[in-house]
Amino acid sequence: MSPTTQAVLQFLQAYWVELVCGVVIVAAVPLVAGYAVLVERKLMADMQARLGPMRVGPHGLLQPIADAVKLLIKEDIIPRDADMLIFWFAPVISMVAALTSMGALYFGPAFRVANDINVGILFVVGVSSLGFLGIILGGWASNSHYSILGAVRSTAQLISYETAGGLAMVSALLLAGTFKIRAIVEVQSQNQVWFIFLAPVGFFMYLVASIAETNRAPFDLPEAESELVAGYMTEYSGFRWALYFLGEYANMIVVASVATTLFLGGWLRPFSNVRWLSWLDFSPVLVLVALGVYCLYRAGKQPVKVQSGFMWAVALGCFAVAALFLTPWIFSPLRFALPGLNGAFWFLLKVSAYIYMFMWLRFTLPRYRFDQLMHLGWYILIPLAIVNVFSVGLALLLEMEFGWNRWLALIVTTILTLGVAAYLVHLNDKRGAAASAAVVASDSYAG
Amino acid sequence: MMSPAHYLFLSLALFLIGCVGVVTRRNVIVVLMSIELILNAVNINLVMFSRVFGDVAGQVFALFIIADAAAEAAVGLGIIIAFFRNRETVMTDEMDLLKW
Amino acid sequence: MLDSIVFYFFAGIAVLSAALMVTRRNVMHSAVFLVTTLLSIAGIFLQLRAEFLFVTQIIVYVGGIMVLFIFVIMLVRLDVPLHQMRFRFQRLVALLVAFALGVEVLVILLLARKLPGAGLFVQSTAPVSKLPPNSEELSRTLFSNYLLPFEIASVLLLVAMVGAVVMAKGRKRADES
Amino acid sequence: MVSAPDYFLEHLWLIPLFPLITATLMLFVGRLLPKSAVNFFCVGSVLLSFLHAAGAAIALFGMNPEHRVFQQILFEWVTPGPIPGFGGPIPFVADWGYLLDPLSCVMILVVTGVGFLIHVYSIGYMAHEGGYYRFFGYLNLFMFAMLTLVLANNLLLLFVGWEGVGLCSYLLIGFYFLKKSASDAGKKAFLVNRVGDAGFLLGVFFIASIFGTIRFTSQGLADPVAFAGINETLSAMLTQERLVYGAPVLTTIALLLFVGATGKSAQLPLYVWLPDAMEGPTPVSALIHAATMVTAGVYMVARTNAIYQLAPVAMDVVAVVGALTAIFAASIALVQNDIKKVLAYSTISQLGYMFLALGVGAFSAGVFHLMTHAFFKALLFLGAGSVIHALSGEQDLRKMGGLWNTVPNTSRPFLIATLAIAGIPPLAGFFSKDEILGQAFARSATVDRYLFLWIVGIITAGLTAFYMCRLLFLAFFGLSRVSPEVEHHIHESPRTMTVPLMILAALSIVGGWFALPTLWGEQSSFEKFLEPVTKGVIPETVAVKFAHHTLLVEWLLMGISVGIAGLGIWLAYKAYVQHPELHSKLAASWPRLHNVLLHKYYVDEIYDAIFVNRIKDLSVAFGVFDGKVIDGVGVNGAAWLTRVLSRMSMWWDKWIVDGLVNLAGTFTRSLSHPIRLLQTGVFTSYAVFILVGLVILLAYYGHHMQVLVRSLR
Repeated sequence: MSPTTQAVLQFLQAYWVELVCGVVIVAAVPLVAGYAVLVERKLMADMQARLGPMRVGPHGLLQPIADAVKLLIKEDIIPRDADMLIFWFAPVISMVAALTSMGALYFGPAFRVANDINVGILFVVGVSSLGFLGIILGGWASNSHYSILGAVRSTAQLISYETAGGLAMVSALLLAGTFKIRAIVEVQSQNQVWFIFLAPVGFFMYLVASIAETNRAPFDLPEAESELVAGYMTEYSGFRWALYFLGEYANMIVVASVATTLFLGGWLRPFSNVRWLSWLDFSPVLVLVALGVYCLYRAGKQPVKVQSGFMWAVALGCFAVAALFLTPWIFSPLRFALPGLNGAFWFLLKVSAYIYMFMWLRFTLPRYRFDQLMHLGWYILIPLAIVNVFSVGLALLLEMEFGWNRWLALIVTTILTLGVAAYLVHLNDKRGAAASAAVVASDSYAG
Repeated sequence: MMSPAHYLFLSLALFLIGCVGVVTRRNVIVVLMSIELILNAVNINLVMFSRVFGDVAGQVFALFIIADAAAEAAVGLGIIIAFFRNRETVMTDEMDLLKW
Repeated sequence: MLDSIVFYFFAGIAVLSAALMVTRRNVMHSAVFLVTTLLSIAGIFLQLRAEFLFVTQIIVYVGGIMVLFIFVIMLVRLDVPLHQMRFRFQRLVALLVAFALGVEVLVILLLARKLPGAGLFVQSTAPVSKLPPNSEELSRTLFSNYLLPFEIASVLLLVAMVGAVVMAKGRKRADES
Repeated sequence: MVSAPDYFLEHLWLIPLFPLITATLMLFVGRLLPKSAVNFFCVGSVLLSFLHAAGAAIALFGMNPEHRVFQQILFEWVTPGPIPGFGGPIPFVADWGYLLDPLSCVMILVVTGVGFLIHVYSIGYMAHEGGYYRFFGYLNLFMFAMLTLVLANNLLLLFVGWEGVGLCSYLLIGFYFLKKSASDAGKKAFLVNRVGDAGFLLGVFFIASIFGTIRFTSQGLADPVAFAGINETLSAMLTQERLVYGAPVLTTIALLLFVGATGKSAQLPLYVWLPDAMEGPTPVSALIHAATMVTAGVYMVARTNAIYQLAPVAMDVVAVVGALTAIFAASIALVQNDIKKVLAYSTISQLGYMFLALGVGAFSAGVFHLMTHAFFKALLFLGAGSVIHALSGEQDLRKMGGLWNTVPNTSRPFLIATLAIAGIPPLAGFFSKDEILGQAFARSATVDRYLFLWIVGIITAGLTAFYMCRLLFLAFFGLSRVSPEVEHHIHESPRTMTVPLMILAALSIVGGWFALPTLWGEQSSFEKFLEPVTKGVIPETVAVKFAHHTLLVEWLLMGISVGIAGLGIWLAYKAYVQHPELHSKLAASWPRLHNVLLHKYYVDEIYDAIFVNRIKDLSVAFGVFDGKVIDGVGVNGAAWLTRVLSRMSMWWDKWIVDGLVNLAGTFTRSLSHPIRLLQTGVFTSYAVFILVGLVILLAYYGHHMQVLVRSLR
């Protein structure tokens, strides 16, 4: 056979896992995004004492698919004065950025695209930060005031909060001592503690920053429909709009995964080193079985035959996956796959919990004013993040050089950080609204 | 098998393009961007040679150059904004206050 | 093999988009093409196994500097069509000079092939996992031998930040007062 | 711990200080103070200094009668230095010191006592006036100046007080400075006083250059030799025969000083300012222009009596001037209609009496009359003020009358004062005036030309009685001629005004009883008290001494003076109460004389014609000279010259200097033109230059490399 084919075969042999996982992810993200939308609407309905989508499929379970079809067959309008090239290009950028950044993530001990690269976390952050190039370019290209305003806003916001978020991550990275994602999780398992407990301030700052980075409420000013119709997406429709949408949700997944990896102990199950809790390894199976049983119960109540049938199908699917999780326990040769499966389960569980928190906050909190947003970013979060980095470094110094107990050191420094936080907030309150408006008018562009 | 020459030629090409941009474009922003391009061309060389000699110093200097580029971009753009506020233009051939 | 494929891919994108960047009329297009150039250069860094620089390139250049550029482009309202270049003569001179420069450098490079020590090769690639941890090495060197330059660079950045802020809002203050 | 009298003597300097402090207070922050505070400070300060004065007086009485002198030098004021004098330069020093001897003791008692009463009176009188604090500030400043004057231990310090009282009188006469007449009167007083002060100052210089000291006496000082006094120096010079009795120098000095006295005390040539000074508020007239300031001249002459006693010619001049002034002013006062004017002229004539006394050598009699006059004249003025107050500002006698019972608390004291000044025993005026007349008469025994003085004095006494009673009758008796609109709110003055009246009435009753011993032919105790001051430096000269005449003569003289006073009163009663139309008939029967008197002998007009207008003409001439010659030729000519010169230099600058500069400039520019073409200011072109440089560099480098490669082949 020719050397070229040989090379190709070699390549496939070397990188088949990467290829498979990549394909899976690229395929899965739209689906997940769609159902995330469904879940969000359901949640909103629940919190507002409504039912939410119920028509398409039982309990609107097929709603995402219907939406996807609608978006795909919708006419793709392009404004006359729009800048063709960029207008076409921009949504792709944001989507691609999100997907690419997923490339370096670990969704489980084995479930990853790129093998553990030196600068994994940095890669994720950097590439996901490319996403707003799409936003700003799209806003500029569609040549409309709403769009450009939304674009400028989102960019300013992103820059401001990326700084804070990055510094918040640094506190965890200091504790981990490496950029490698796998290594980070392993450090957490060796220390038998998640970094959220070691660096709580960092975690919460990263939470705020990540909400802002994903332009979600209460920081969803770039697409604040009450102010500028849909922000940078005003002129978009149909598939490009869908791309933006997917990019946003993919971004959410990315930040959630990063938070999980850094602070929530990645794919580790709770108390992973406690022997007598190892029965928790069965929890995926149990959960899936419970879900299936519930679906059967609901199937009995469905008015229409088709729908009850569908519920049956769902239940069977659940049982099937449960079985898949169960097989390693049965066939010892498959035992090697066990940690991978469990890890994936736990990881996705944490990620969804994180995203659930996003939604929860969105339905709970009112929207910020832009100058308030900028104020929070530049006058509280960034200084606080810097102080936090210093305090964590100080804690490590105390531990390594002066042999303090790590917990003691961290508690002391955390209290210090919180004091600074209280002072910053106090300062901010002292600033009058007018003054803040004036300050922000110049700062929102100084980003 | 890659030889340093490849990288040298690449960086040469980028460098020349950057030079042309600097001297021919009238828009200060584009000029600044061309300068960034030139800096990157230099970076390529540095990184390549650090790779060749297995010494990280080259990358260190590339890092410094990137930092410098950031600083330069920030200041340059600040100047541009201030200038635009005063003169409503960013064209190089209209920035001739130095002319006697 | 794979290495050279990657290199030519990125190099081609880099040169092409660089040329486009210089020649486009629309500034925003130039910016976009510069972004692609920078990204491909980052790719070349990665191909040279400088992961840290690769990420730094993406974060700092694409995530920071280019955003600034695009921002300024929006602020200074340059989507109005640009009128014709006025000084063709200088442009001609510039092109000639650049061309001469290129020729000279080419000549020098060709001559250099005959010098002793020429023809050394870039070490061939090992699988990524086997590589020395690039960022660790880099940071070790940076914080040991090059500590002072590092500090100076940080001061430089600080000064640049302050200067940028002052210049960008100095007129505003004048209005307020 | 000092005992009480010592305390008062040691703190003599406090007496002038109190009013000064409050005056400063008023003039700086008075505007901010309420009236009550102003009253408290100003009147209180005067009361304080009165108490101190009383204490000092008691302490003085406590001393041995031979040298009842207390002198106190606070600090050296004009540092010693040689001044040119006859016979080479002589050391001269003026110190800020206070001298308390019987004379100044009497003075400070009068000043502070009467002053205090008048302050109290002013509270009521000025209650409704603007500038309250200003008024009291001036008054206190005046008190300070007057006390400095009477307490001064040398002529220069006395002159300070002298000018100070002049200033205050100027300020207070012009107190209603919005009234043109008031401010004019103030200026007039000031200017007329300048004439006198010039003489006084000359006298002081003479004294300084001749005696080498201006300190009155060295008694009461630790080291009499070091601190020479005028009296001591004088006696020393006499004993050394360097001066003789009646030496022309002494006469000159005495006359010069007397010129000052005429200015300040309104004697004959220079009396014109005093009637106009009545423009000021009545308390001011009472305090300054009746009781205290105008007597400064008398005090000064009495103070320097040692010199006068050695200058008989000057003494005669003083006496004659005094006598003439007395009768002159009295005759004017006969027909005046403004109540205050009448009192002003009577003041002048009384001052004339005093100078008459001084002139005939009865210094103590003069001072005695000064004191009593201070009492009853102040009382008269205050009463007049009270009447004016009651009639809401009416001053014309023809619009008064019938006030006897409407303002009882004013009219009764006024009656007493009138009788006192008219010389009815046993009131104060009788004794003092009788003293003077007696002395004059006694002098005529030795020097017969003094008989004339005595006759003048007697006539004046009659006139005085007449016009004072005229004033009394017109004001208080007969039918009321008050204009109806004023009529219905005639009101008795408040207590603050009437109480001082009563006190002064009491004083003008008992004030003269010092002289009771004269009734049985002894020396009056007042004279005894003043003996140490008035005895002069050389008893055995022909200088005037206390005249002894028999008790019979004494009583005779008293009878005559009382009789003539009674005559005056009777005539007045006839002319103004019994036949109110009589006096107008009299005026009609001698119209020319009446006019002359009414117009005060046209003195003001004469002065205007002789001095004032001439001075005006002179100043006009000066003005013309200034405008034409100095401005025209001097200033404008200089300006013209400057213009011409500057035009020339401008031409030079423009064409020569600048021309050279521009030449250099054009030269440089033409040279640098090609380089300038490179400097486009467009930085892309600079970038091109950089690139060109790079090309050249690389070409050089490449060439060398080629050489290197060749060598390797």
